[in-house]
Amino acid sequence: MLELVLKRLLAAIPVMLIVATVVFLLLRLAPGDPARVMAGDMASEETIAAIRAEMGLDQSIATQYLRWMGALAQGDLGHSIQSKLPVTELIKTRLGPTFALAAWAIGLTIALAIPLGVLAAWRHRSLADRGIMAVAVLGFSVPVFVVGYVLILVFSVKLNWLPVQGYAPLADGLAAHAAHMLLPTLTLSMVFVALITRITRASLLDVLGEDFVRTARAKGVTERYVLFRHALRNAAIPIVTIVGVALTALISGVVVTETIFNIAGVGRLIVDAVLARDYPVVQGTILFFSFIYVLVNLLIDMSYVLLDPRIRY
Amino acid sequence: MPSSIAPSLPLAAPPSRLRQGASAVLQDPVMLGSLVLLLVLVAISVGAPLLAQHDPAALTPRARLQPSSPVYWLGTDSLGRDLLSRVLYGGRLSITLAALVSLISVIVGLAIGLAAGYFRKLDAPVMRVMDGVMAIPGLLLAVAMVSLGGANIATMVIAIAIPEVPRIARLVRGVVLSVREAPYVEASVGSGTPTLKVLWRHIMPSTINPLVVQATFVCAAAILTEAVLGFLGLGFPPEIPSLGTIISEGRPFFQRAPWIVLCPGIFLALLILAVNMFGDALRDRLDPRFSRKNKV
Amino acid sequence: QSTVKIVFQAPLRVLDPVFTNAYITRNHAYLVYETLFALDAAGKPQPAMVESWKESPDKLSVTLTLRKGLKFHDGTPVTGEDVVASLKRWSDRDAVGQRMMAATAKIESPDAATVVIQLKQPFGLLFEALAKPNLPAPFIMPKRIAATPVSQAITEVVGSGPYRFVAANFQPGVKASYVKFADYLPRAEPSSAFAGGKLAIADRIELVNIPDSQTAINALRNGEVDFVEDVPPDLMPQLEGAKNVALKPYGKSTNMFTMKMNWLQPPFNNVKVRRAALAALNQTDYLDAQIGDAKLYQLCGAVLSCASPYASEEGATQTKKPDMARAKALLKESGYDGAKVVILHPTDLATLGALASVTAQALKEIGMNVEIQSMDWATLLSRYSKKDPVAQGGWSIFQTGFASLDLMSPLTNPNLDGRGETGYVGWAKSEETEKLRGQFAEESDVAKKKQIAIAIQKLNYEQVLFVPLGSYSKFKAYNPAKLEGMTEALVPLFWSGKK
Amino acid sequence: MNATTRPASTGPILDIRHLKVRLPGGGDRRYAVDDVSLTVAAREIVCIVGESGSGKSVTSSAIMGLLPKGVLTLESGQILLAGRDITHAGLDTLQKLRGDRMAMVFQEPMTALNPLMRVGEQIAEVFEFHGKALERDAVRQRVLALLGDVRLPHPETLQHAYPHQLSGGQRQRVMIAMALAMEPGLIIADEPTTALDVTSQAQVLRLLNELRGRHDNGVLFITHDFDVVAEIADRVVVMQSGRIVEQGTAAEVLHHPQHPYTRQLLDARPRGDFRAVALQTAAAPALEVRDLGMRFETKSIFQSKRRRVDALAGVSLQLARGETLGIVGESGSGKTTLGRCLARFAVPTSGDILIDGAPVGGLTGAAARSYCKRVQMVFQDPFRSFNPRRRIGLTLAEGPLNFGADAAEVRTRMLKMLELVSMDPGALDRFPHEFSGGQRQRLSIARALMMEPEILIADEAVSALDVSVQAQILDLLESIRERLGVSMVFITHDLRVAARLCHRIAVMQRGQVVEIGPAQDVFLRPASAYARELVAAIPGQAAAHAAAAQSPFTA
Ligand SMILES: Nc1ncnc2c1ncn2[C@@H]1O[C@H](COP(=O)(O)OP(=O)(O)OP(=O)(O)O)[C@@H](O)[C@H]1O
Ligand SMILES: Nc1ncnc2c1ncn2[C@@H]1O[C@H](COP(=O)(O)OP(=O)(O)OP(=O)(O)O)[C@@H](O)[C@H]1O
Ligand SMILES: [Mg+2]
Ligand SMILES: [Mg+2]
Ligand code: NI
Repeated sequence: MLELVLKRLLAAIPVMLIVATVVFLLLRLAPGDPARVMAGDMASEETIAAIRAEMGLDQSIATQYLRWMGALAQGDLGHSIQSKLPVTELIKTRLGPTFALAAWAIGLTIALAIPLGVLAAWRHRSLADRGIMAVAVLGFSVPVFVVGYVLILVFSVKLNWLPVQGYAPLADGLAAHAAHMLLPTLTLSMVFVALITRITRASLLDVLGEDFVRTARAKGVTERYVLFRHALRNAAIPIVTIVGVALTALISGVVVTETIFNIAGVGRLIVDAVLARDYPVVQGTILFFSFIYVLVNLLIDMSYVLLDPRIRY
Repeated sequence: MPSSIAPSLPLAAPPSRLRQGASAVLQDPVMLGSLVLLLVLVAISVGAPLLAQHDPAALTPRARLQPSSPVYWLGTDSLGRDLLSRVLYGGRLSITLAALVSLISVIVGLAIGLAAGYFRKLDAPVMRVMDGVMAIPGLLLAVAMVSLGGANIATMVIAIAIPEVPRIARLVRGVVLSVREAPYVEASVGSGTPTLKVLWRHIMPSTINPLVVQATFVCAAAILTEAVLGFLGLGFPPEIPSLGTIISEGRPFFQRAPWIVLCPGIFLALLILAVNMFGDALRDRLDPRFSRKNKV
Repeated sequence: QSTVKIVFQAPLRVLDPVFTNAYITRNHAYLVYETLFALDAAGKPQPAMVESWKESPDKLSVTLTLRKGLKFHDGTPVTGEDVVASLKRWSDRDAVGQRMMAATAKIESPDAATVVIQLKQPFGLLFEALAKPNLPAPFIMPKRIAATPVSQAITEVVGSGPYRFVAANFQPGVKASYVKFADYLPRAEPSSAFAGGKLAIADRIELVNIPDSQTAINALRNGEVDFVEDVPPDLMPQLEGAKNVALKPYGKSTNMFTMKMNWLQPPFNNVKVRRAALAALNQTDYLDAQIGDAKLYQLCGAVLSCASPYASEEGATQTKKPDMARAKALLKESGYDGAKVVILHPTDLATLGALASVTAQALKEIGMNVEIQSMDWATLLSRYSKKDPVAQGGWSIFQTGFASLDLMSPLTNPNLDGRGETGYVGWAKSEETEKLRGQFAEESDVAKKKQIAIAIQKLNYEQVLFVPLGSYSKFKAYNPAKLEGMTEALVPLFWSGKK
Repeated sequence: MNATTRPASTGPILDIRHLKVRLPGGGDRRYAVDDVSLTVAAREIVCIVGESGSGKSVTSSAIMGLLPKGVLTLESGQILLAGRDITHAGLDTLQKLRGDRMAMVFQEPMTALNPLMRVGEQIAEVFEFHGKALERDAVRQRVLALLGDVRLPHPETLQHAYPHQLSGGQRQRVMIAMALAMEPGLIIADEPTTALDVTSQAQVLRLLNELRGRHDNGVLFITHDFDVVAEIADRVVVMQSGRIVEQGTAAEVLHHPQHPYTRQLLDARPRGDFRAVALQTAAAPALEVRDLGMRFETKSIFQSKRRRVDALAGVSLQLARGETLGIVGESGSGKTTLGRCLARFAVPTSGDILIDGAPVGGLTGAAARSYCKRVQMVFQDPFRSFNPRRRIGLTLAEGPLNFGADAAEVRTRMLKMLELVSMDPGALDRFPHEFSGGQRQRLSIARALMMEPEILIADEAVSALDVSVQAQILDLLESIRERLGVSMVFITHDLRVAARLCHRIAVMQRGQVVEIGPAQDVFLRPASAYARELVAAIPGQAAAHAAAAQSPFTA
């Protein structure tokens, strides 16, 4: 296992290099010029040229790439073009809110989706099953920004129970933190609850027909244990995969939630940076993401081995 | 005495898959219902040019945000465009988008996932590349692609499909890992089945269940991702309405003119509902352990 | 300790008010910096950091004496050296500044309290230039900072204004905070727009960026923030009747939509096609589509915006019902051959989203071959600087919005730039216009200035350098309990005139 | 189990009255179980024998209330457990009874164990639900004791193994241990010894016997092995096509059968005669195994949970062309592993396998494919060797079609094969889970034969078949061997079957071949201690003692 972890972490390096290169190229392919974005729409061409020279953007792409890689090799992600702050610093300050949001959302998702999915599979084709599935379908057919908007309208503006926007770190107290997180979490997790409920149901249905489930029942194991101990674990691989994938989708997909609820997280950081062509920030953030993804996927793969002793790599 | 217990099944040749499929659809009310709904939605979208009484791009700024009226059946949007026509055309675009995105991402993801899961040597390199691809945000792709290819459907499809591919590949690979050692796979290999066929016949079917769920999700996600791109300002150009852009454009008017969000929203929900119900019914059909249940 | 939380329309990232002309940086700069002179509510320059000034009889030498006791936020006193360095940096960048420098022999500081400006030729706009309210503005900062080359954005914020920037709390694009500057000495005069006494309205100002306007409005209604800079017209109905929220325009015609055509490429390199297009346009459509509420917008054909003292409707046709027949005839006469018209459409700026569609519809109606190309603003900015034909990534029509402040003077109004390829995008080449602008700069008589302005406007509609697409009033919304009595100006200013 | 908690009842432990279980459309017949009535009294062992597919397993599932929902439906009849009607008992009631008052050993232990749970945990689970008072330590002790009772080697490490790491017989014994855990009033054992070697089998039978002596258990024992019946049955029930055709005391049924089907069955019992005609030893062996070794190491973070098994240790043998080599031996001695290595399903950790003198390990591409065609395996676990999502017809046809056979021809061959293994042609359109255990085993043989292999490796290929079908299949294999010169590796625990079919026999123990030689020598003059033990443990010995003179195998 340890060997697997080490190998994977080593393998992460080329992945991140490739990602870095692709992102670098994509960014240069995308038209747009940080100098122009910064200087505004009335700056003269000479000014723009001067700024570009100042930022080193007038050099050839190859030179820029090599310079960036060189800095990267020393662990330097560079500085934001716009704010001049170190990219690591920017990511660090933005990470907390995003992780909090993702953690809440994943927590809520698992707490809701798995029991619901199990129930739906267990009562296959019953009213409960159909009901849960219908709600799940609705769950992913309503755009996040509409959900968020309606939630704010009801709970914050009309009822005045919860704040409209902003983020309070845990340090501000659990109550404040939870109050700020509740609506964004609901908004963000809806889609994932729907997805994971459905995948749980689908893969559980696959398993419930197996003989060992019958054996468990023959032992007099209660249904709850049959479902959660025997069936769910055998159905776990797709579920875990989707949870992992959802986690990655979630980290990059929080943008809308962060925008609506004005949470200064990494999602927003990257969107803003893309829109402003703040190259070092985009590159750095994506590198960081790819590292996270490698980690998350490593965890998923490790959980495969733990979940299913038959799996070998 | 039920008559269906024929002494034996016809031996001449098993009924063709098509026929089997068709009869399965007709027997299952859920499947039939969802298929009909899906077809109706597709039909009215495909028939948009015939059904729409207005040009979906024609603005009448003075007639903005009007509620339903004999002229504008579903009212107008914030630029005074006919909502009905826009929803119809938008449905067409969104359905195409969803279909293409899910098709492309499922096919590519499935192929990659099968290969990575089955061939031990490929697993590590392929999955690492997938990890990397996953990290590239769709937004950046959209910006880059739009600038390279213009804001058109091909660009959108690719920009939305690319990040979905590794997700599907992962899912498929996970399932493959857990079935590749199954005795029936061994048995098939042992009877000389070429690897591709083993993958296709014995391994791929086990991935169908989660795949159907994921694919219907991708379908919905494609439409919504496009909407989100619209929300962030990277959607289609204004003359090309899509359900997503209609919804995101209508959001500021949700209190004043809720129909702008609701109409495409309902269309979208019905569409996704139909796809999902059909997917669910299909998977029940595909699984022999359930398919025989209701037959007597 | 009173704290005011404000929401500006964009995220604050670039702090340098000379480097960029972004409105958000301007808003930020007004909290922190001051200029030598400042415009009052009537648009007239008044002394701000300057105590008194003397003009030599030939008007070629101006001696400025700084107010006593002025201090920068880092504690150092404001000196003439600082002023000289600041003016120098500003004039490297700003068009008006460049004109001023062109007329200037030298600027020097004989002693700490004095600055002398030696002109080579009369420059009627000297005080207006020193009071220039829009960016790049001649804000005064310490010499060590002003010494930074203008191609490099400064990151250290040290001004002499009523609020001190708290660098430690700055998170680019997220939040910033300002505290009342204890050593600030307000002038004795009553406050009037940018000029006069500035009494900080709060001990602390916290700037939060809320990217979604809807959320900003909701936060204001919920009492989470106290000030929202820009309320989109479509969201205003939500605030009407809301408790503890005041909604107020910055003034009349504070902003304007504009259209630029590309003079270098077909079809708009042909003045007749430009005229035909102009004839097809109709401001009401733009304003209805983009603003919606007729109470909030004004038809305005003035090239210097209707907020300008020189405003006039001379020559404008687009404010009336368009004469499509005439437009078609003009187009025919021009010999238009169906060349493709590419309209640039920014997807991420909702405030401009509808313009492209309206233009496209009008031009299609007269038979032009129109294509809208959508892209994000950053792409658009790079794209619009391309002079190539449309087939090679060029463009035909670019539309945007301006604050009237930027348009009020023929000198600062970039749309009236007639320098051709070296000028503002669209690359209109009009020597007559340039000549008139030169005259305007030198002229100090108001009546004559007005005449020149009207001549410029006429010329504009003849040659179609740009097309004003209508003005509207920008609205701010705030918590009256905290912010009543804020000084009124076209820009949000967080001080009041009296206690 | 505590005697005071058991309701004092004088009536039978199990009483089934007129049970009818409906089959879904497309099945063999309308009712899987048709009007079955039987009783099992306390301290009684009732054996059900009968045709494969006659409804034995369905009857037992019905008792447990475990018929697959919506597929097989209990149409009428009554099931009473210790006098209490449980035909339509609720889930709660059933949960309390299952495992505690009635337990079942399922026919196919391969699929009946949860693949993701260590076997020890699976047994311990029974106590979790029925022996709540038990301390954790006590549970552990009980689990180890149970594993020891069923003669599993090294219970301390074996309890940490996952099912897939165990041999067929080991899994079966785990199943048995699980059923015996609470020493329930009714034990239903569905062919519990099919994968067990005779010594293990004897131990299991002894265990059941003891149990009913200690507690007043009743046992319903499904088997097709008449020696087992003779040894343990008090009463015998004979089933055919879902009906009971005869029942009575063991002595009555075995010695004075009334029904023709019973007589037919008794006649078909393997006699243990050596039928294989000696071979002309050919020059080159078809297959040769040299010093084969296979070691399994299971990894775990905990030292105590690690297991290292030498499933094969230095196995060498040769298979001549047209020869049938029987492999018998202890359960877990590496028989299946050897078979899998021969069929290239497993890669041995040391040693060589040579086909026609060429090493098998290095085969690639076309050579590997042709090897597939020449060597076919019948799996010990037929259920899982069929793709659950494919109809049987497709699975049967797959192999020949792979090698370019004509579809129509394949179809006729399939029909012929089904006939040979006495299955209905309708089977082609059904899915694997819709068959009985024996039916699947026959289908598995049919699949291997469809390929017309040169070498057939049959792993417990006839263990789940009733004797008449078994006899038929053995005849079939014999005729194929004779006609086509097929070489066979025949893995079995049934020594009588081995004797009947094989030229030579290899006896395996703990991964080694302890004895190899002509069938007669091995059985009549066993050289090694283990072989002697094996022969002595053949069930039905007591009854057959007198006749032992000419052959130890005749009942
Ligand atoms: N799930 C099912 N669907 C359809 N038919 C079934 C199903 N399970 C069993 N059958 C059929 O029911 C009949 C009885 O099966 P059962 O398993 O009871 O046989 P059995 O007596 O146990 O045979 P064997 O000795 O081969 O195990 C068989 O014809 C079988 O094909
Ligand atoms: N995948 C595996 N991992 C670990 N151990 C294994 C594995 N497969 C088999 N074994 C062990 O190898 C030994 C031999 O197993 P094998 O299946 O060859 O026995 P067998 O002779 O076929 O027994 P049976 O008659 O019970 O089927 C057993 O002790 C078993 O526990
Ligand atoms: Mg059976
Ligand atoms: Mg075995
Ligand atoms: Ni007891």
